[in-house]
Amino acid sequence: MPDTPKSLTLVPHSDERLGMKDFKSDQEVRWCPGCGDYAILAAFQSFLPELEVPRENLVIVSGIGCSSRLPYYVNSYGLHSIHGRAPAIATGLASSRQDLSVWVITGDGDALSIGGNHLIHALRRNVNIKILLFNNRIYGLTKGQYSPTSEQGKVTKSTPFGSLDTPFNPLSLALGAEASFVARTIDSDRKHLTSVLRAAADHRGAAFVEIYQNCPIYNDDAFLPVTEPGQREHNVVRLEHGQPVKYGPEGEHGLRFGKLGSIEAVAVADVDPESLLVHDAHVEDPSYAFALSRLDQTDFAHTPIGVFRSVERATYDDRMSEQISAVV
Amino acid sequence: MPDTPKSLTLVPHSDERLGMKDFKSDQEVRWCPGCGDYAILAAFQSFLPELEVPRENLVIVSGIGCSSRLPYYVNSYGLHSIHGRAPAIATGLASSRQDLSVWVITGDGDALSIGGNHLIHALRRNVNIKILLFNNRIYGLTKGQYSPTSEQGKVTKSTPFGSLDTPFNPLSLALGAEASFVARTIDSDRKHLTSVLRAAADHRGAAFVEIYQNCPIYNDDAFLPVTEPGQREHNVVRLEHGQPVKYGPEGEHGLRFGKLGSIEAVAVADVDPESLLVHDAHVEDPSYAFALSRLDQTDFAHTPIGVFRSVERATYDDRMSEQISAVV
Amino acid sequence: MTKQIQQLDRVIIRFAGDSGDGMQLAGDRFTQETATFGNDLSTFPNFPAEIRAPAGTLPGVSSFQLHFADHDILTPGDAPDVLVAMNPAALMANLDDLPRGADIIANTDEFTKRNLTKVGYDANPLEDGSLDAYQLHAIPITSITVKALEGFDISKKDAERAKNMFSLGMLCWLYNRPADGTLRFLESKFASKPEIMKANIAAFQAGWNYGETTEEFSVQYEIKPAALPKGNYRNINGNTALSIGLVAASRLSGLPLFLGAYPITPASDILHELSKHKRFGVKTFQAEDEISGVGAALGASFGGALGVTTTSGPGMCLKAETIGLAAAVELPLVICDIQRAGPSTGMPTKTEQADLLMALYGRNGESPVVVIAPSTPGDCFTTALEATRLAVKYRTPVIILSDGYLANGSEPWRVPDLAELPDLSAEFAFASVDDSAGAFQPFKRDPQTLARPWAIPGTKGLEHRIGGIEKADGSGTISYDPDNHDKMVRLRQAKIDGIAADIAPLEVDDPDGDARVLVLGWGSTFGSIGAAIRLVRLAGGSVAQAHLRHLSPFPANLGDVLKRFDKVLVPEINLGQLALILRGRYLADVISYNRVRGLPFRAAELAGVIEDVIANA
Amino acid sequence: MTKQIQQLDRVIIRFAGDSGDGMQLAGDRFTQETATFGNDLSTFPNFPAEIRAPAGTLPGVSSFQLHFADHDILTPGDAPDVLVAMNPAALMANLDDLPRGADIIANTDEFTKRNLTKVGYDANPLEDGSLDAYQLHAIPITSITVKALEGFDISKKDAERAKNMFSLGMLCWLYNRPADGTLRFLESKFASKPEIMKANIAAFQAGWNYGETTEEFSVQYEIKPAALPKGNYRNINGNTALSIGLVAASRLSGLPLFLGAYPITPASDILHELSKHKRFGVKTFQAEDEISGVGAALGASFGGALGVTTTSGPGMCLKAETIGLAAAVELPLVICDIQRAGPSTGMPTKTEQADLLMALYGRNGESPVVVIAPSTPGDCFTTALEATRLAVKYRTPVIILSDGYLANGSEPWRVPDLAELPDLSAEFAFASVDDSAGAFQPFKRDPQTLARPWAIPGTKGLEHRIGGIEKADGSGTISYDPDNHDKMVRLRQAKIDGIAADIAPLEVDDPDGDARVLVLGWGSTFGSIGAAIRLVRLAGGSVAQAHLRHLSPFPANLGDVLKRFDKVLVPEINLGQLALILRGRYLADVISYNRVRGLPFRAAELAGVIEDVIANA
Ligand SMILES: Cc1ncc(C[n+]2csc(CCOP(=O)(O)OP(=O)(O)O)c2C)c(N)n1
Ligand SMILES: Cc1ncc(C[n+]2csc(CCOP(=O)(O)OP(=O)(O)O)c2C)c(N)n1
Ligand code: SF4
Ligand code: SF4
Ligand SMILES: [Mg+2]
Ligand SMILES: [Mg+2]
Repeated sequence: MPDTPKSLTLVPHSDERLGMKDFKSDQEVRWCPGCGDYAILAAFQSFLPELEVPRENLVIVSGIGCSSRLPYYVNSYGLHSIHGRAPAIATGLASSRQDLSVWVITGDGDALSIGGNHLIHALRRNVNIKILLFNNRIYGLTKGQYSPTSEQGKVTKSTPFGSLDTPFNPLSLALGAEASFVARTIDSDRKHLTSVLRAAADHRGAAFVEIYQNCPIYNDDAFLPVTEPGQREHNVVRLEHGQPVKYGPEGEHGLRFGKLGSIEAVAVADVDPESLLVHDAHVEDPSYAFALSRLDQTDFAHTPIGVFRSVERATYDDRMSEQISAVV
Repeated sequence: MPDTPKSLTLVPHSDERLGMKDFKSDQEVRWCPGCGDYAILAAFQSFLPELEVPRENLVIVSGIGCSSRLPYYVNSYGLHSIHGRAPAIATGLASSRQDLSVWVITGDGDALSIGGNHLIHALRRNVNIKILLFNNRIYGLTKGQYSPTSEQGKVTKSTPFGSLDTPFNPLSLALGAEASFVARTIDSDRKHLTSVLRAAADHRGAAFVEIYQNCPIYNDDAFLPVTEPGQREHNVVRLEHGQPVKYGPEGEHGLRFGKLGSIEAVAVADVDPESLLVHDAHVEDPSYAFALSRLDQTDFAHTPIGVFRSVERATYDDRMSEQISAVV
Repeated sequence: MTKQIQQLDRVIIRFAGDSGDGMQLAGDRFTQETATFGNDLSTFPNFPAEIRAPAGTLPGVSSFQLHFADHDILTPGDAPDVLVAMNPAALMANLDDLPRGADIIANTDEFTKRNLTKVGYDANPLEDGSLDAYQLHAIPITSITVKALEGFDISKKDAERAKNMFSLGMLCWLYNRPADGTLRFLESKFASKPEIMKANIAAFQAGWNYGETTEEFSVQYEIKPAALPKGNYRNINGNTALSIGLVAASRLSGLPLFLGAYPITPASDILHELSKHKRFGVKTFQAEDEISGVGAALGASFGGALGVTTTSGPGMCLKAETIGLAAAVELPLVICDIQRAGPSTGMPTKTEQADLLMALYGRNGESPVVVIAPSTPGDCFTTALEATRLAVKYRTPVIILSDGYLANGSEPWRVPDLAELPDLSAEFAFASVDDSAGAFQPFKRDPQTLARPWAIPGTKGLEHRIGGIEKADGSGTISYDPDNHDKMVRLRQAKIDGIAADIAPLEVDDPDGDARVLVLGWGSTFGSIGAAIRLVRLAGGSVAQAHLRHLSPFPANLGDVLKRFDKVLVPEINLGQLALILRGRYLADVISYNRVRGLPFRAAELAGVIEDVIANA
Repeated sequence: MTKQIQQLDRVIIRFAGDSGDGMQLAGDRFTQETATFGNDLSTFPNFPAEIRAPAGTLPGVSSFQLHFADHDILTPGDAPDVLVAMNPAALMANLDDLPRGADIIANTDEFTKRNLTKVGYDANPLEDGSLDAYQLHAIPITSITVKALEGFDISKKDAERAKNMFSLGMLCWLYNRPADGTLRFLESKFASKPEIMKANIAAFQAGWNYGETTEEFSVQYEIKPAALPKGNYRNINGNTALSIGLVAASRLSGLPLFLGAYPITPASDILHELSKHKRFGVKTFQAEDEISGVGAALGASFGGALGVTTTSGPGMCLKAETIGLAAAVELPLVICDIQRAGPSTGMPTKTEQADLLMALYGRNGESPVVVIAPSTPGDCFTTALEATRLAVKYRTPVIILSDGYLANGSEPWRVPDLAELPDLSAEFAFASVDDSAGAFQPFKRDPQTLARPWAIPGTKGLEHRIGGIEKADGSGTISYDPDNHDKMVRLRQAKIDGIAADIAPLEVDDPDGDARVLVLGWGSTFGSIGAAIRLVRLAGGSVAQAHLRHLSPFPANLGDVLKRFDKVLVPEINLGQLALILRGRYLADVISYNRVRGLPFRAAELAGVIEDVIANA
């Protein structure tokens, strides 16, 4: 990267040229064959050298879950903590050690079920941590109960007659919690995944990244519409700041504001080009990003991925240090 | 009320004519002189007879806080539980006893700090409970620490140099958590407060009501701009379903959608009347209500009160019973 | 060819392979057949915490041990007579447990250079004679299976997957197990994939025929059914027994069952099981966390339901505050802690008894609760009834301490009919207006039980408010009066202590009546202690056994029992938690024996310890 | 008029009134003056949990007791010599504690029919002779104050509010206290409201003059300064001492202090105090809940800070799981539990010692930690240093058990200079590459301390991963090996047990050396036990005293100490929690004495108990 990613301005710069292998630990990876976590781990490990941060200044904190095993596989400092508490632990670490690059690895159960409170508070405080939520819409490690992101009516071990609850939309929840950076990407799209990690690292403050992750064992093909060639071209809406939002094999679809602040999908041909959305990730008011987050509510008919929102806001840890340096 | 409020269709109807005094318990009220809780309690007690529900079928569950003392003062069944857990406890009670009218009384610390996770999950599940959040933007019972709704930079016992965090906007958070009913009202406006309680009772599912509550001891005049005669006329925006949104002493101000889904305040005179907002609490997409909730972010310049959102969605407890009756 | 048939009175077999090899399934099927056949049995599934631990590695080994006999037995056994090793890792991980002369059935296909080195074998043990002390049956199980399934239109992968059915078929032949159950099972399991179904059935039969037709096994074994007391038996594991017990308790008490739970190993299966029982009106709530799970259960109890929550160690920590509230508001609540190896996350799939002190004391202030523990998988049913009885009668939280060994281990269990079970509805009554002369007093206690009235919403005239703040004796209104607090603290304790008069006294098994050493245990160690005692007695030693179901309060006669013996040995899968309390309560100099290995005790090992104690007594 | 001056060696005064009457402030000011004057002193603030309990009611009464003397004293005293009763409720609530002949200063203005009936007086005790046994001073405090402030342009309400300053002035005169401090205090407190400031000062002076000029008080008292060891003293309460102690520990260890805390009575003041100390680089994080507070503290510890969390009972429950994680990953962590009356919410502003067993055992699995308790407000400072020393040296969570009585009670405390304090930085060192031959082993223990290396992020070459899953001894990688688990469970316990060799042995105070009875206490009961012992010895009784600071592990000599005495009495403000452990650990038949009233023991009451024990010894 040309100049230092914004989240790393207080982190030492590494002059050794590190490669992907430098970030592989000696531990045997213990996920099921075909688990989406492998792809995410690989993308993450090959991205890390880009940060040009010494390995010893990188810390990965996780909770409990299949996804939360990731720290064991990255050759950096790591803390595999307890279920749901990683954001709280990372908050203490990041605000007492600004010379570290702190990443939180979590799952949909870890972050949104038991850990929901720590997550929303970490986002509101805007602590300088990067939160990667591996959303497989299921509890993997405990062998397949429904999660807060499972679609309603989901039949699982714990819901043989179908689940009753309306799922969370992780992005809507994060935006409702005053998140300053909110993005979504997909395990199988390495290039896009990497670009989102890059953007997250370049955000000073709490970055929230939802990663669609396939669990072949307990929730296989949960994201087929956005991963399967032939379907994904029609369903995936790639957001790029400053770019008009077009999607579909020939970019024949677009988005525009409908009535009362909701965003609707339209055929580019049918509408006044002026009315089409040009993506702006930097608008202060989260209402826009929120409206975007509602697009894939029901099915995956049009699912935006990329950086929904990225606005600058003083971080909790920076403010904390300022108060101290102000008096000493 | 003409016909049974929707939240009470499974609750027995009371034929005795109950009055406000019937809902007063023999316990001495223990709040500070001038506390906004008195006004809310009075409004609540005088509203309850309207429900025409037998006292014994009314249950009030609260957490811990000054506000959470309320159950002791209402002559019904009451459970003054532990800090932050009322929504969870009420969920068990409401889903196992649909013949009860269950109300949760909570504070900004109780509901949004320690209890944040239970709150957002109760809303997402849409359990048939009515949640009244007394927001005084401070921790009262523990004698004045800042809360998740305190404005940034707030100087309190625990933040002598000013608080660091961006506060939650309770309504934005609730909307991000898939709430089906979201409203806001003010302790001192008895008439409006009552109308909102009425609307909440008429909603089948989780109703989330933020009540601005003044704490004269630790956070006096926190809501002056919307309570003080002379100021409130300019700042309070009353939302009524189906009505054009106008406010200001002569209704000279209105709201309309600005760019990228955000709502802006305008002078009615200056704009095309067509562009002015007509409030619709029933739109499925929460983006509209969310945009409304962002209006008072910074100051109280234009603060909507009333029912932001009220949409019908099957409740958790109804679905639970259906699954059972389906097999028995 | 016909083969000679040899009678055995008991056999221990262990299936071992990769997590992916389907050993748990094979073991479970063999167990079901054995149960139907009528042997007494005891099982011990032992698997890694990972969904799929890395193939071919030691941490990846998953095993299932079954002990079955023509007489009653107490444990899955220490040393397998037969080991099925599907790969080198499985052999290495389990060989130490094998007695000389045991049969080893090894899947030669997996003993490749790569797999061997992966676990550190530099030579192939199947060939280097290192297994000469055993009966080795080296069989290319995978390739035979694949060959046998050539006819089917299924993927090679699926064909290979069927190798566990081949092994199962082989062992079913070897031990003369019926096959119909397994065939029916496969038919329903793969109903949606008929080809796979047929293939698996074929693999099973191939295994059976392999045993029958090849020279590999010269003898076939027969183990006569055990003479168990009359009745309709089913093989059941502890979590299922606990679940059914809770459903029965709900029906016997007339209280609707409400479960609030958050998944956690090894407790999740109770949530899974109970969520099936909608027809009994059971309501299961998968909460956002453990705090919400127990909170919802307490809310349901307040409303007059049988509120239950289930969890394991880490989750228990999170429930502490709410259990304290339940103790303070004195409402019924059943908390099931399926213990696992700790501290912290520990070893989720391994067993331990180290949550006892937390169950007794893990809350702020003086907040006594009832604590009981089942002793066998089947006993989890009875324990659920007892927990419910005490919870509703005394309006108190009751903690059930089961563990991973009971949860997943199974044994034949006589299905009782409701008629013979206690009528729990007779143990309590909701308060009604006439109970209360004048103003209702939510903390006016029953002089007998010291329980306060359970007045549920909907009851006219009993409207009241309760909470976690100290309450005035009787009226229950908030009180900061110093003497009232002291009184309430003692009343809450007295209520729990008083229950000692309402529970079975501790029974001592001392056939000769002259034993000077008592072995006292609690919970899941019942089987291994019992088996050890049998060994000691067989060897002519005289020793008494007693086992505690009630840990708070203790049975009234416990103190006397302890006095009656020169030495009391207390084996626990922790560092001596029960022992500490026994010493503190009764000043009895009990001897602690502790092994905290995440595994049940070995009977032989315990027997040795007991003999030492006897020797020094 | 000049008045006669009478010398006293000690006085106990109690200010009592409505929560709104400013009694805490008056008491606190009097205390500060007394501290400056140089008496030894001990205070006991006692107030309701409500911010403003209902005016004129018994639950609404707030009192402040101060015991000061010309010699060293140990407690706030049992029986006040002077009671200031601002209303009938205050009189009724406190009268029982008064010895005959005590002075009662009553604010007649508040003894109205309405206020009298509110608390159930049917006659006015100031007039019906029921107080004849006391020295009654019936003074219309409110009206005099209002009158005295007529000149000021303030509301009647504000004028009335100043009545506490009038009372304070009166007592300051009566006991010859300096006034400058109070005047300076009022000037700064009301700096923004000059008129109110002047009025309060005037009220204070009016009270002073009232004492001097009226006939009300015939004598004025003088209590000479106490001969305390040389040094610079300040009056300090337990929470402040603990806070300063933590700041000192941070500087002495060279570790930045990070506090993660969620407010809760009576612990909140530590958060408040520490949040002021930005200049020492102290970082305070008001978390969203207790779990986050301790989690953040642990995260900071992982990063090489002195991670601290503060709470009280209900919050402790919520921290259990994370404390277990800290014990499993073996990182330093200081947890302060300022105990309050439980169970559940209990009585938040009242004191208790009932969290001991939770601190010792309130986590899943075998998760031993260090537990220590301060004995006086000032001792909270020392305890903070000791907690830090053990936490950083042994990489372990350390729980400090303070309580509401220590937290709010105060005593004169000699301010140490850093030079005389232990150099904590010498107790530990962060791991650096050269420590580790070959690959870094995060669980390779120091043979001496059994502590594992504390390798903090940023240290090149020591990158490692740790977590709550069981770890292989040495390498620290995930391990489910049965024997490794048993070994690790024992190692974690051995590490904590080993600390016994590194702490001060238990000291026994037995002046005559012939005592056959030992009184053994822990924590905040030190003062009342000590005072009781003095009474007993004054009466010629011979008794020994010992007080435990370390509760896990116990001092190495504890067992021997217990053996040396015929009888050991263990007074606790719980139902006998320490006693249970002493009996369990040492089979010592100790005698429990328990009063769980939310208040400290009365010395006289304890003395009686001790004498009974001696009599039966
Ligand atoms: C306190 C506590 N409660 C419950 C568990 C059991 N548990 C472990 S992981 C998990 C959920 C995992 O789901 P998710 O976070 O989505 O991770 P995934 O395995 O799907 O990657 C649960 C319930 C635990 N370890 N600790
Ligand atoms: C587990 C636990 N943690 C902390 C507390 C202390 N506490 C009681 S109420 C409260 C916050 C009150 O604030 P809020 O919910 O806004 O209620 P308010 O008093 O302002 O009405 C806190 C921190 C507690 N009682 N229990
Ligand atoms: S269970 Fe699912 S998420 Fe977990 S490792 Fe296996 S495939 Fe991945
Ligand atoms: S502290 Fe504030 S919120 Fe609490 S009772 Fe007093 S005025 Fe009301
Ligand atoms: Mg998941
Ligand atoms: Mg508040």
